[in-house]
Amino acid sequence: MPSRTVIPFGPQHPVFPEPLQLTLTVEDEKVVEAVPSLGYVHRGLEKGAELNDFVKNIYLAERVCGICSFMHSWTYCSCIEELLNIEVPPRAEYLRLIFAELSRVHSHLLWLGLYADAFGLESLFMQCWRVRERSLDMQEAAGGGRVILSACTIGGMRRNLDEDMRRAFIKEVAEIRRDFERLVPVFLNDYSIKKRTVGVGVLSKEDAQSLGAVGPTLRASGVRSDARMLGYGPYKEMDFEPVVEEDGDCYARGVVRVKEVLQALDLITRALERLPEGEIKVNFRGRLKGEVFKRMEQPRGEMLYYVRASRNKNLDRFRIRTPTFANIPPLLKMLPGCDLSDVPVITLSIDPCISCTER
Amino acid sequence: MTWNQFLLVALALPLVVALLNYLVRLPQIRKGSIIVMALALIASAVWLHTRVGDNAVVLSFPWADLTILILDLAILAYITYVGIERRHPYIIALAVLQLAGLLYIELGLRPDVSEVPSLVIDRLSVVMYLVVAVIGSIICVYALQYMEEHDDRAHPEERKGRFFLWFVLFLGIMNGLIFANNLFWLYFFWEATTLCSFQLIGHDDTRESRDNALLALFLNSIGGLAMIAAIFLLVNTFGGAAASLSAVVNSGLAVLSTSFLIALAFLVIGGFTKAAQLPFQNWLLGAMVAPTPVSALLHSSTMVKAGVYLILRLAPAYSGLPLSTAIAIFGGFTFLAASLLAVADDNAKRVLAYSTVANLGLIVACCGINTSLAVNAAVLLIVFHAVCKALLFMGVGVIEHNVGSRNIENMEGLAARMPAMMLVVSIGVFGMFLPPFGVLFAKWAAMEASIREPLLVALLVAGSTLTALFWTKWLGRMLSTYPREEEEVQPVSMPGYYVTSLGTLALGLVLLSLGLPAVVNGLVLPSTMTWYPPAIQGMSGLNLAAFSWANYYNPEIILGNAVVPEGLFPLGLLFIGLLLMLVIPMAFFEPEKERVGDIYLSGENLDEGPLPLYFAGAMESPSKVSLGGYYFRGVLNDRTVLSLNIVAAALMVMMIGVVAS
Amino acid sequence: MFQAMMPTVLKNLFNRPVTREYPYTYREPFKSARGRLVLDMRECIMCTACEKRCPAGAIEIKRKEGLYKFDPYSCVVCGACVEACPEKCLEIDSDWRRPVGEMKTEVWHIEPRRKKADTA
Amino acid sequence: MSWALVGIGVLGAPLLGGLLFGIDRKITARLQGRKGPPIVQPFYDVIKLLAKDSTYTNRRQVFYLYSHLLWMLVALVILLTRQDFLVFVFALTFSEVSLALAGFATKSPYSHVGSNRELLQILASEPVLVFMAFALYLATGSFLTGGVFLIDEPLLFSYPLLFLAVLLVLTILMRKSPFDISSSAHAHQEIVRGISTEFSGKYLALLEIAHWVELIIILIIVFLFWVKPWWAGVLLALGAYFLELLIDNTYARLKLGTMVRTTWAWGFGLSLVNILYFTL
Amino acid sequence: MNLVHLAQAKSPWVLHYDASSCNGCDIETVACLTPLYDIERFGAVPIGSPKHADMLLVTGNVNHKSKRVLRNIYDQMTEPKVVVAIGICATSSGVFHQSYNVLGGADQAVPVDVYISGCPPRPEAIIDAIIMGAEKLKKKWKEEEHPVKRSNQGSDTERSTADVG
Ligand code: SF4
Ligand code: SF4
Ligand code: SF4
Ligand code: SF4
Ligand code: SF4
Ligand code: SF4
Ligand code: SF4
Repeated sequence: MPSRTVIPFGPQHPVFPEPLQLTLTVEDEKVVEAVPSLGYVHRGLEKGAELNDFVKNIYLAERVCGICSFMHSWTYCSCIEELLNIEVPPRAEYLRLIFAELSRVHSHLLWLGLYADAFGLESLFMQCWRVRERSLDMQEAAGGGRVILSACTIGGMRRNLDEDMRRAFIKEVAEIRRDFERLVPVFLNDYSIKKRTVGVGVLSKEDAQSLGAVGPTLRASGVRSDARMLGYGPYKEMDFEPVVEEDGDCYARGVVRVKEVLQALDLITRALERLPEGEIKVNFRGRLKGEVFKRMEQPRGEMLYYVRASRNKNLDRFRIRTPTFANIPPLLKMLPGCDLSDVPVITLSIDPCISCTER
Repeated sequence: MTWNQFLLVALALPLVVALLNYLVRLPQIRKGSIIVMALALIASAVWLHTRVGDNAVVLSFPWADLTILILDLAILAYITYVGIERRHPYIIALAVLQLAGLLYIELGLRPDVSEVPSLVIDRLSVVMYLVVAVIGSIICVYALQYMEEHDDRAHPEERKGRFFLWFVLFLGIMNGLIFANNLFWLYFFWEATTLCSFQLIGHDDTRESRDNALLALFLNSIGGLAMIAAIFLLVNTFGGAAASLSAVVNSGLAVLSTSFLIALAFLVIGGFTKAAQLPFQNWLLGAMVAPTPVSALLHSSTMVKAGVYLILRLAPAYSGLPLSTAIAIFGGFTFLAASLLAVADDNAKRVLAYSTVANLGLIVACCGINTSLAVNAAVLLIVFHAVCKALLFMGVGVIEHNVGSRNIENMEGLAARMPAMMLVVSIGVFGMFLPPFGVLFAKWAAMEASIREPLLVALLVAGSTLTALFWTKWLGRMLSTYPREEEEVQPVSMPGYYVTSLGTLALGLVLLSLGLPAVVNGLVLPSTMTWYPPAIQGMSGLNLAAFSWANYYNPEIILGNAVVPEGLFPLGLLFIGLLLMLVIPMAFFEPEKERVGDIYLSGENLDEGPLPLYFAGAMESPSKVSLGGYYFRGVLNDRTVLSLNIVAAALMVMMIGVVAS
Repeated sequence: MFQAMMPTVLKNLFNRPVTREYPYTYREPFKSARGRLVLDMRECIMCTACEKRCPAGAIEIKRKEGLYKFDPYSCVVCGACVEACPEKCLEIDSDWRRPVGEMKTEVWHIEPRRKKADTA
Repeated sequence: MSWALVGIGVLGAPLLGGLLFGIDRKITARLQGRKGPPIVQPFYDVIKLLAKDSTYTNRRQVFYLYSHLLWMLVALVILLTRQDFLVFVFALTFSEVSLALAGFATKSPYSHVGSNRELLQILASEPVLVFMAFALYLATGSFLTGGVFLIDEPLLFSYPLLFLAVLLVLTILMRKSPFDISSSAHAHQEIVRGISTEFSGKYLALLEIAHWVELIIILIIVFLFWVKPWWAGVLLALGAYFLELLIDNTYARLKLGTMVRTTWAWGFGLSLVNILYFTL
Repeated sequence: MNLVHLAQAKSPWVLHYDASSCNGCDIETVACLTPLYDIERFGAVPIGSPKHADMLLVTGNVNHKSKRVLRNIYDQMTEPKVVVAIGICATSSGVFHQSYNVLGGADQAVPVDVYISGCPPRPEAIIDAIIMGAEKLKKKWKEEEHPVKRSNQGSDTERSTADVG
């Protein structure tokens, strides 16, 4: 009988910033079985939201996740806007896009750092986070918060961008790009990183589709799918083209995100340059009634919001399907057969975000 | 005591005790007779040690030559019978060939062996006799208790009688083997050990044990045939006077004829089969099915040691020849290959067996290096390996009876259940590969001597690191206990026979290592002095003789002040280390004042209370932490074994090729 | 590239570290940063608009007793109350709250006063 | 050398090692663009750990941990007194084996995996050190470390390839990336902190001190490649040390299998080629 | 034992556990390690095993599942140890106060020594908290026992408009 080791990998574990448990069964160091256990960060947010006034829920939605916080508030607000038939001013929509893509930049940089840490290259982690601080400063200067902005509200935005700041932002984005481009070759070409990621955790195109992967995880397996292609908000004016890689391994997932950072920086610059003049917020009134279903692309992939209301102030039902939730089955497909040392790399390669998964 | 009396004790006493036990199956008689015999053998060993000086004692018993021949034929006839009964064509063929060869030599060539001394007792024989008599006796005492617990289904008393018949006989035959000089005598004892081991391996009479006994018989018959071939070549070329071990050894380079060299190679190959070198290792691994005392005996002091003893004894004969280098490489390869295979095995006895093969390989390599240092290292290895392996096998036997398994994985946490066994096994394991114990000293000497052959260096380096891997892995499994396991588990108590035998050996190992200089100067150096006098040290001028007691424990040398040019094993310093290792934790560790902490399970421990080592897994279900050793089965599997065997076989063919050319 | 990281680390070694030496140096937060909520209750008319809008339940008003409780350790500094307050009693400051060993609630006893509407 | 000098060596080595670790952390920080901790930080850490409460999971764990430190010191003494290099390697191995046993002694999956990895690290690193002993003999005619002080030409000149192999295994001994697989200075490991996961308080301090001694031992090994003039060797050692830091900060941690394969193929290969070349 | 005190204040090894946060606080805590903030200046290094840690950084609300984990980690830390609650979720429960699965702040599971507000707190604030926690560490050294404070009811600061105005 081969001798097997059972390791409780998490919830408290240095490679996972968030609690997640994988019960790993390994033979020598080959993973034979991985059983996930979730629920450590379940807060009952959706139910809590149903108790609230729908305006307060903006703040709750922002705190589904501290990383792509802005995108949650945008999605939530646009759901309510659709229910109330509000036409959001174009400047507000552009600002939203800028903040959303800024979130993507900081989220991907954060992830690239954690990913570097997972394969033991601490100095790269430091550099990624160092670049990321610039994007956080932009968020704070314009939005008021480093990670949770509270900038989006129903009917538009709470914060505007004055002309000086707009120009400064264009310059700042260029500098982020310059700093980041120094790190790009490391992710793309470094010998030791390739050694750790190429061919590790391969997810075939068929598996990715049938198991319902989303976001960079899906796109790295060669599927051209991105909710931004739907053209919500100003994306329809941006000639958006998703980043797609073919190999489906950890390396490809890293490359997709590296390229998406560059793409997001482009989108921000373009949006800043085209930023229309005008109002940033419209007042609204009316009763909440009906149901709405929204898809938006978060850094980690496509997210679904479902809101139903019939009671004026409160929501009847509030449901979120988050990208990590969709990416866990593909993860469990990738783990068996890998080495123990690959577990952090593979797990992080889907960019797990537990707080939104468990809400 | 006279020599005849001594021989009565060494050879006849075991025979008598064996027969007594077979015929009278009373436990009291068994215990009494065997203990008396053990004491007598040990006493005779001490007597022998004091009696034999630098000059060998030569004893002739020409009147017994015919008896020996008849017994030889009887054994061969019996083996043929076994082959026929068990339908094993190879055994039949080998036995018949030997029979034919022997008859042809006796009747066709009619050698005149009257001038050949039957027995020669020199210092090397003394060392071997000490090993066989002392360790063998201790194993006998151990076996008394072990066989009480051993599961013999039907007719337990009869089976025990049969067991002790062969077991004790084995000792007596081994004693004969190490004294034999006349090649016909040697051949007889050689075949008799084969027979004894065949009977003992098959003792349990299960299908598996019968098959493995047959395998042992088959592979050892190859050795027997090689020996007959060697005798034939010698007698055919040089006449009857050449059928003498001492003549073969002493003729040295004087008779550089091809047939002499080929005969030498055949004798060495005979030694390889007994010493279970690759590709013949399988019989020794199969022999693991036998009751543990048999394994202990086979591994430590009898069977396999007979093989290396012969190769060692012949060392001066092939000194300086290409054959010597070939033997060294072959031994080094076996050392590496067996260590590698030991890593992949989870059966404790098989791991021990592989380790034996590896160490025998090292001894063979030393013989092949053939310098004073190397040959002395070989003798030292024979002594210390015997002590360690006897200790380890006996320890594993006790563990197996208590745990009910030989699997290393099942020995997990043994430290809590059987603390005394843990100590004994730890000493045995440490003795095998850690400073300052004797085996490591010998390995050190062997490595320093191996500098002559860079290729051999590589083999030894690789092999010795692997050694550390599998020993530590095993020890680690036994040490692994959960917090508070000791308080919760009732330690197992130990019968007196075990305490005596294991305790003596463990203590003996420590004392022998502590007194290494005495062992080196008193036993080892004299045993090789005849052929390797200290004045003509090998290429490496490293002089073991310089390492006296005074040197080892001299503070000046410990401090590195004295100029010793070649190498120095700072035994004193290492023993200080060992002592401190025992003292310091005791001095600084206050278990009462500190907290026993639960182990870290990522925050999901459930192990307070009745569920040690459980954690909350998926859906809050209690899941157990289990640990498994690493066996690298992905890399080391049957195909590895096969390819290693092929390489070994190729090396052996090349060896003969080297000789013939 | 074999070691793509090398230029970056060497550059770092020979440049000054980028570490902001907080707490030895202090970098002003951005003006718009939401650091903490500061209360100036002199103008408060106890209208409870702030309490109703607070998503974190950090404000508790007991009109009858004239009690206004604010728990800074529940406030998520969202600014909803600031936007709601008709009297501009509440303000968001860009500086942040310092850590404490014990959490304390701010309790204001508000003198009963007439509402602004009445004065007008 | 007298007992007093040996005593100074045994006490001084950990202090020097601790200081070097402090410098290591400072340089690492600077390589990452950070300011980093004060240079005496390792001493703060160890003093704090010594003062902290400790827990143990069983007695044997404690026993083998002491044994780890002790045999590390024995190895140091052997090296300092210029004795047999092969015996030094054995003592060092004993020390590492003790550490692995201390890890095995707890039934913790993390320590267990860590200990197994430690064993493979021994497997990967020991051969090259043994080869170095042979190289010493071939160059000086003696297995004693003292021999290198008697020859005029630095060992480095005759054994450049072996030196490379030694550098390769230094990464393992120093527990630096890419081979910091059994327990690393950085916490973010798949096996938490490997062997040391279950040590706390003063036991962790013992381990830290053993690492300090190990560092000094490692630097002495490098030093042996160029002992005359002595400052050349010191420079060589410090250079190698700095090189390891650079490598640590530019390499991802490689996997177990890669480590064993690399060190056996390259470490073994380079050493053997060099030794064969030297003997011919 | 001044040296010991100095060492204790200078070497807080931190263990971070996310009891159920939104990640905002976690990433700000991690940001403290990075070049711009670099808490290693104060000897603080992130550590994986609770047995090595001096300081437990808790982010997020305590919920039914994380309570046990948090308690377990805390128990495995050896004395002296301090707990720092980072962010509104960990001090009280912020916006999640009405969720059914949220029990409250970190002090629902373990005694908390330092609270830092903010949603999320800035890295500078977290640095403040870690320094404060490190100072508390040396005070705790060899204290006999740690009474488990289970309530977060400190005395209220009473203020009145009259005082200010
Ligand atoms: S709702 Fe989902 S998480 Fe909850 S118990 Fe059912 S299956 Fe499990
Ligand atoms: S809730 Fe929907 S997605 Fe989840 S298990 Fe049920 S059917 Fe499947
Ligand atoms: S994935 Fe989830 S937990 Fe992670 S940052 Fe996004 S929302 Fe937060
Ligand atoms: S995908 Fe992740 S980052 Fe985005 S909203 Fe969800 S949890 Fe937050
Ligand atoms: S800032 Fe937001 S959380 Fe704080 S008191 Fe005002 S409304 Fe409540
Ligand atoms: S909203 Fe303003 S005026 Fe009204 S109660 Fe609150 S603080 Fe007072
Ligand atoms: S305090 Fe705010 S940022 Fe921190 S975890 Fe809670 S909601 Fe997220």
